[in-house]
Amino acid sequence: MSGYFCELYSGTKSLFVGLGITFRYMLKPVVTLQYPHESLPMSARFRGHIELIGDEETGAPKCVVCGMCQKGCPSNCISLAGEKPEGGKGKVLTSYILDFTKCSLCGQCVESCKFGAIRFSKDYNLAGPRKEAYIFDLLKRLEEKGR
Amino acid sequence: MGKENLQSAIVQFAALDQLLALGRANSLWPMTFGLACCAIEMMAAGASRFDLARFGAEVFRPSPRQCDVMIVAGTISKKMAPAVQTLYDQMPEPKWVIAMGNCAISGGPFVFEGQYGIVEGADKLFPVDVFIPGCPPRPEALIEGILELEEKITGTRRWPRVEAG
Amino acid sequence: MMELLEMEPLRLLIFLGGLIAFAALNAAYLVWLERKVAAHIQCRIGPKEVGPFGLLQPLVDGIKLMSKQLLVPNGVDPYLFKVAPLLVLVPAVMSFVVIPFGENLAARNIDLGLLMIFAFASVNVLGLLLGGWGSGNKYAVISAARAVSQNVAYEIPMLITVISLVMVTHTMNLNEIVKQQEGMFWNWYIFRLTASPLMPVAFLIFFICSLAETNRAPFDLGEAESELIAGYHTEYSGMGFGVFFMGEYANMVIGASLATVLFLGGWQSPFGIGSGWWWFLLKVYALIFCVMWVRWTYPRTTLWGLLNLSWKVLIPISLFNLLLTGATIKVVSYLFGA
Amino acid sequence: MNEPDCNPNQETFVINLGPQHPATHGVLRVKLTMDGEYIVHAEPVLGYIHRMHEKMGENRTWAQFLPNTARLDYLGALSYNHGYVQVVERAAGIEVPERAEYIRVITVELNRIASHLLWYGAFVLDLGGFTPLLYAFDDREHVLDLLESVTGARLTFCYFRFGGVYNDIDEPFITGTRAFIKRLRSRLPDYHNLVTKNIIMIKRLKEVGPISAEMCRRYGATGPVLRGSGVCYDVRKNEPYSVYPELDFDIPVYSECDSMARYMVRMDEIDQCLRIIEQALDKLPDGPVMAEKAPKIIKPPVGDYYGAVEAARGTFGIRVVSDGTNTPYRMKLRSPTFSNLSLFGEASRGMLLADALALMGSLDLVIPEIDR
Amino acid sequence: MNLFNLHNSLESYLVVAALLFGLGIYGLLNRRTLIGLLISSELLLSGASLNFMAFSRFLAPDPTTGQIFTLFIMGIAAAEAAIALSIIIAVYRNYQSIDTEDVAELQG
Amino acid sequence: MSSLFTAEGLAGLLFLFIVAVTLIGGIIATNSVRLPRAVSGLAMCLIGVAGLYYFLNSPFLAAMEMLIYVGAVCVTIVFAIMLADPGAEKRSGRQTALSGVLSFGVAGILVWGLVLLATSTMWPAVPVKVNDGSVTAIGHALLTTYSMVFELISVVLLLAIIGALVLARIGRDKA
Repeated sequence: MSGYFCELYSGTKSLFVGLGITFRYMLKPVVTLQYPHESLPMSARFRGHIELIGDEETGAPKCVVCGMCQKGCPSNCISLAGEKPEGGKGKVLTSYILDFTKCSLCGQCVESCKFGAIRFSKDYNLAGPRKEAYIFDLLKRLEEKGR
Repeated sequence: MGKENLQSAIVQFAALDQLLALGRANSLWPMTFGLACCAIEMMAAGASRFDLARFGAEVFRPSPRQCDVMIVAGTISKKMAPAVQTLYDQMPEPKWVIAMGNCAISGGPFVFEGQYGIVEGADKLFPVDVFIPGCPPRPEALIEGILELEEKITGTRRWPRVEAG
Repeated sequence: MMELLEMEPLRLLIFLGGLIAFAALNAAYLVWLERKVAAHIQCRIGPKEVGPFGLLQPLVDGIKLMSKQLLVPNGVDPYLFKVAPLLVLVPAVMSFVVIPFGENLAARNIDLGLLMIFAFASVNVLGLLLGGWGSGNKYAVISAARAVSQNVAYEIPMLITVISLVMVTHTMNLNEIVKQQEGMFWNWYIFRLTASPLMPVAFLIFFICSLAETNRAPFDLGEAESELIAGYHTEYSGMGFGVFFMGEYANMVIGASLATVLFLGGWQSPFGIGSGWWWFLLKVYALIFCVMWVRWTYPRTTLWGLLNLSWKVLIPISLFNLLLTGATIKVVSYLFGA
Repeated sequence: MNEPDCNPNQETFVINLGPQHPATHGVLRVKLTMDGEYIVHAEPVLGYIHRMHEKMGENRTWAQFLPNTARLDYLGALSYNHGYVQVVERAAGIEVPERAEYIRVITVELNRIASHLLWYGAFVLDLGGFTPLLYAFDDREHVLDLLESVTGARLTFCYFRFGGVYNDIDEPFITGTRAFIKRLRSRLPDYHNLVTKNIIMIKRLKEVGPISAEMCRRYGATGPVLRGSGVCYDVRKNEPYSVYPELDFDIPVYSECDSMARYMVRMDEIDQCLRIIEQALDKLPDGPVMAEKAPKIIKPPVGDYYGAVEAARGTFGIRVVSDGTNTPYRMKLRSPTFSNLSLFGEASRGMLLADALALMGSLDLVIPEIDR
Repeated sequence: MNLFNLHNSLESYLVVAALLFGLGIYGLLNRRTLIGLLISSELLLSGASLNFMAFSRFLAPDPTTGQIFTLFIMGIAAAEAAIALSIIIAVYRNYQSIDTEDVAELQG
Repeated sequence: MSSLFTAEGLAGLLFLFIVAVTLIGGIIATNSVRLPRAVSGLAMCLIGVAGLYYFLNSPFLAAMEMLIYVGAVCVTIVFAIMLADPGAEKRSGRQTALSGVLSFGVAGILVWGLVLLATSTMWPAVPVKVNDGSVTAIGHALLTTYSMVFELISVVLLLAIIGALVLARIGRDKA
């Protein structure tokens, strides 16, 4: 019998303690980040889709079309092509297509690039009505950015 | 895309249509339905930090009958595909679909030659209105997707666009 | 001869319209309130972007629900399926008829008002049961069965508590009961320890039972989301679901109003001056806030836990309270009485 | 699993829990044969999120399999990274610098906290309490912020490499982690007062869903499930790996065998994780984070290799067979929740539906890891 | 007779009661399941109660008598329903049916 | 007919409505093949009867009717339907037609007789009432004149509870 009342007492007490905690939290300031009105800066290492790095002076991509990124990619999302210009040495990038819809953001491509030609972008809020929009032509994006 | 199977009303009242669109756009109730990794980010979007509730979209209904939008968050395997299809069919019109994450868009990292287990994209099963790429996308991207859907329903965007950077 | 019709039919109609509007508006804004309370308990903001403070959110939800396709799935009993939401909503609205919002603000001042409310509340159960059964969905059936066994179990301690209160008030007229609690707040029945030393406990029992009767957490077994999807309204879409929702919130208001009338002095001001309907609404909404607060704090009980609570805790205590009340009345009337 | 005794007089009916159901945390389907509210027979049906991980392992190079490990158990991805990286390192004979190992331990334990916090929230959500979920998520966001600042991802981390880690941790991370430890320590009492001591919770968990140590052994259950049944087994202690031997921590063990015991094990583990992180931060040596001699293309010698780590849900074992080329010949993953789920059928027999869901929640299931 | 004054005459109540009673008899004879029979018998009882109420309102010198009778009928009906339902469930457990045709083991 | 818009007329209209509800409910209850519908018909009919009690100056009985019949008896019946799950009522052709006509005939004759009796009898004039039939009066009567019956019925109820428990238990063990 005393056990019954003990349990009744401690049980009721625990319920009121719980109410107290939620009430305390109710008076605390909200932690919400109101996204479209305010947004977090992405950390330096945030991994968005990859993008090409342009040469600081010319704006041309640093990529030398070695194809390591393409080879290293687990999901075959990168396809790039280059051609050898007349008289120049080394290849010049003519197209760099990234199928972001298959990417798993593992970073193998960035890691395997010995020339520092690609990096992660900070595009963290992509959304749109067409899935084709996420097959990026990185070369074009680089040119647009340069402008 | 999702509107294609909506019958057009015989009498069209432009103002009323707009009101309805506003009503629908601002009260998008998603389904409690997660497939894989992205579902966790979906939960995170509903949690305190990002708070999907601000747009009236936090009412996660477990029953497809009461949902407006299905957020396909994760890989659809071939075994799961009929179930997902059923859920879509069970939702009452008007309904929308958001494909969240790369798996739901195209099968994502699980596509390889000779793969036998997954459906390569939710749009193979039913019309998808908004795609959110990422593996998984950040919660902000999901919010962006909801806003994108609202824009699609009402035709205008009420919120500022956020430039990534 | 009919008291009911001694006044003009017009007034009746106005009251009816007013009550329905009140019930609908109440449901809409209680949902908004609930979402806000939940959000702030969880350190969030809650609905905000639709209208100032998200005040238009219920409106928008209403528009959406109304414009949603009404599905009558295969395998349901179409008549029961359609009737059930009404069976939940109509009795709830009818119960508003006898609730005294202010001194002269009851649609009907019926001598048996208290009994009326319980009579109508019992119909509510039937609505849930038929809705669950009519859906032809296993989850809905289980949920309906749960909701009913819970309702039946909690009606007993609730009625016993109310009976012990009626022994004190000598009337079942809600307006009379409120009038008896005039004056300072210690005249409220919850603090009237001379009537029964267990009055606050009785209030607590009443509150718990009204939570259970309205299927609110932690007793929301009928809608246990993690177990039974959405419970008895799993198959309802659009306004069918909306009507269920309205009925649920209307029931919540009735539960809170009843607790206010019986224990918290109805429209009486706690300081003896300035009584009026505002006090009534204030108390009702404070109670409803408590209901929401409880909901967002606790996990759900199980069916056994719930029945154990009813049979092993609430019923013995309320029976003891009944005895004690009777004894107190006798002793008091013997000591000071006629 | 044997069929139920089919008694025609029994008024049983079958309900499907899932594949889409709020309580199954994903796409598990459980076929329940019910007698009223009691479960007569429960049969988990798997394969709804089979993503061919093992097959993919055989199709990709050793390094290309890395992102897959994060998608096995997306809540505790780093442990899986760790397990895979470790076994390949052992196979290929790569020495990992000490700093890298410490960083691994710190991030893995942070990840374990995140996983347990999410489990805590989801478990209470299964029992009908919504608010604790969001409190847990609030704390979890802090962990994710920290991890994102190092790994660049919030969930499916791909951070460890053969021979070390992708990049070094920096000073803001260390101070941030210390601040987080302080914050979580101050919030844990609230968790306990709100949930652990709540009478409703106690009533729902005490003596519900008993799983004996013997049953655990039969089904090969590991992790908190096993430790909640009174068996002190933890790979970190029993088969020490990485730098765990140098750190001082306890393995929480409860012998009540019920859901409450499993709950308490995980809650205590959060405490221990905090301890481990604190010590590891103190002891963090200087040095490189990547082995200098790590080859670019891994070709482990022919052989059969097995490695195990303690993931958030139990022992994650990985067996690889190498034929000396740059792709694994065979890859077999031993995922802990698969074994933990297997005992659900037996353990839930005769239980109430609500209790069975409490039991299921206490097993802490992540479905993609079961189906692989 | 004024159509809108029916509620003040004894006969109208008696007719309604008779109709309810008739419906109950019809159901009792026509129904094939035990639950159907139970429902019909409830109708029968309601008809009887209504008669009591009407007489006590219009004819009896003490208007409480009829009401108390009706109250007792309600009490008995509730008890009857409980018993009948447990019988029905027991029958269902043994015969897998609540059809009166199937439950004929005791037939002579 | 001009009195429709007065209070009296409205009451008359309401009365007709309630009678309609009662009878339609009764017809659904006896004729519906699906038992859940039959129960909802019964509930409708009983709500109508409660309304009639209200017209008979007894709001107390009306409330009790709702509380006991609609709230308890109907709910119990629906419960039984759920537990037994009989589906639609089976009817075999010939027997049904015959039994339908026969039982309709029997019931028709009964109703005809009763109605005839009710309408043709010259009911005596209303005597002087000894009390107003209010709840207080009922309470007094229950605890004085009818106290024995009152006690007895509580015994009956207790027995019914025990009996129901025992019966349900026995069936359960056997299964």
